[in-house]
Amino acid sequence: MSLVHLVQHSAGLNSCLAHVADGDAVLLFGDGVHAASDPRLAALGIPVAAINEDAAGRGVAIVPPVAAVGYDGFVALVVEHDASVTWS
Amino acid sequence: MSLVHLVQHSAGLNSCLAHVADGDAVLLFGDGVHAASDPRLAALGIPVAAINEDAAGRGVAIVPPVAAVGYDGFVALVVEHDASVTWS
Amino acid sequence: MRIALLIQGAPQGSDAPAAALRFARAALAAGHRIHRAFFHKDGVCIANRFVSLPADEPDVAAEWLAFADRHGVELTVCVAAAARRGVVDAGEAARAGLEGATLRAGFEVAGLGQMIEAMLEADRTVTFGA
Amino acid sequence: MRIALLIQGAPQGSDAPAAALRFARAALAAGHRIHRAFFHKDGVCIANRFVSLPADEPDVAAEWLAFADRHGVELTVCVAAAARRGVVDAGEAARAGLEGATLRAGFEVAGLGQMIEAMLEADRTVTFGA
Amino acid sequence: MRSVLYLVRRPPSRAANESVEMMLVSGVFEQPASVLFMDDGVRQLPQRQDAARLGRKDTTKALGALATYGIETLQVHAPSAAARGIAVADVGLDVQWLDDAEARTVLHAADVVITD
Amino acid sequence: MRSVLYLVRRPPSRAANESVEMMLVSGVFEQPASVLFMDDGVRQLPQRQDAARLGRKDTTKALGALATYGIETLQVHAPSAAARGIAVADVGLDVQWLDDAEARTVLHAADVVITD
Repeated sequence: MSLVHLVQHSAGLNSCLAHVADGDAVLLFGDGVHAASDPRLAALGIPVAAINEDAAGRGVAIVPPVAAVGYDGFVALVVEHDASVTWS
Repeated sequence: MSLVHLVQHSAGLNSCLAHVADGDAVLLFGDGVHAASDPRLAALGIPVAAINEDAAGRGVAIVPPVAAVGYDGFVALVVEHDASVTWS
Repeated sequence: MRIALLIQGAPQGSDAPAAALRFARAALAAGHRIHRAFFHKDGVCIANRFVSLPADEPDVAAEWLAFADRHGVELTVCVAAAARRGVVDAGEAARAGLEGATLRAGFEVAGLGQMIEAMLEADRTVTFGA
Repeated sequence: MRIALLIQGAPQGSDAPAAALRFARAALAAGHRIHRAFFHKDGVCIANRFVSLPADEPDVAAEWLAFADRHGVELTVCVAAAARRGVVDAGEAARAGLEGATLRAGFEVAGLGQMIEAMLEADRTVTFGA
Repeated sequence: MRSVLYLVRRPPSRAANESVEMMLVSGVFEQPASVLFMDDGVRQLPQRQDAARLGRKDTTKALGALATYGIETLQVHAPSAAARGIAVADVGLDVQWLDDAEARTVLHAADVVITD
Repeated sequence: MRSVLYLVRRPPSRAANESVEMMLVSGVFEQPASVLFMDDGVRQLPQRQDAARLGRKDTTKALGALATYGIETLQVHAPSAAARGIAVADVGLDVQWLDDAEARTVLHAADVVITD
């Protein structure tokens, strides 16, 4: 089954990265957006997104390969994948 | 002035280590005792202690160079140094 | 889809309840349904009616209540977690030998079984951590 | 020596109040004095009188109160942090338009100035974080 | 019935005990449920803990009760344990040790994943 | 009068704003006070933040008020900022940038160190 990995704190990214699989996606939200510039995201091979309002609220820039999405994108990712895992 | 570094969470040790000076001491308490086996403590060159009841409560062993102390030792370290910094 | 939300962080210590609310709004806008919003651990602190915020600080609890009222979403706080944090209805308070109540109107207390049921019935469950 | 304590963690979410109490006991045993124990941020949650714990869970608030009573230590919670978390005395509640009070007897609410004063007067100040 | 995986990533604490409460209720519902300890969550496993000295309930006792409530599959992410110096002999509970690939499989097999 | 150093190590949050409240009161007492941002605490400094969108007060505004209250020395642990991609240009406040050795000196110069 496919998972969307919801990274709520930047420290959660470390664990998340070891457990992703093909078909998964990663979403950075809340303090998780601080991980948006992590170089490991580029090599991940699965889609990575970050919530733009959470990033703007923290003065964080979202740059490719991370896609900027709204909470509608958050909902879409949850719906499109079989389950979600929160890494807080 | 001398400082006693009170490491309350094991993650706090990273920052603590970069800021110790001669005459300082390090005390691991609470969840900080999980850092008791960190190999960097041996090379620190200042005294390092951990609270034995906090370690026992978490199933953590205190081994040299870390000294096992009680809360009386915590008080003594606070009194003997000019100030304390909590790394939580 | 029916989506259940598990919220574990308090309004003061965490962005969890605010983020969960933004998620819930977006879910409804996309035609989904919030099956239940369940507050556990420190998350129950949202339901303390004695909370009094400075005028320039947003009241996430009030925003959740307005949303729930408008869209018929149930806001449930874990009875055990709430009791540990001083959030009790009159019945719980009386059982503990106390007079009064601290639960804010619009929130209901219930056991963890309600969350398990919601999880079983919903198509998706999303955790908002502390 | 006079030692001031700043406690920022809640009993449910942190070991801070329990660790601070063990420290305070040891300090007195060694002939020192606890100048004040000041609860800030989530630490104020210790003073909610509606907290109701299962019988097998220790009541850190009660232990702090017994200690403070026996040794004449003042337990102060930050009034602003407490209001945000629903911990209010009757006066604070009335000002917010609420009837009742949630502050546990034995704790007093005061402004942050009390902590600054304690810090200035004490020989040592120890922070117990969240 | 939808299966649930409880992912435990935090060290022992009062809040950790509340996660165990949720697992117990999950078991009452006869929901297929399992637990995976990872990261600092593996610190909940050593049986030598003496939590009463810290003024809180012993999590390991509650974890030991899980099997009675129908949650028999306790799994440990072995690399997390190794990184924290926790060995097989330290863990009194009946657990399965998983490597990275196995943990990934377990994580992707549940209908619902609840984190702590 | 005993000097105090406020050591800020956590990212912006409501609790971070409560630390700033304490600094403001400290200033009222005319206590010699300074602030050192380190680790994730440096995340409080970028001025582009739009915290209202997150449903909380903007910490940077309160930090900007510190000087008015007599706390004029805001210091940043430069290695912490660099590790998080925060540059001098991102910080609108008037701050001093410290290297490891300078931060160590500042930390050891205060009579009291309060952490967040």
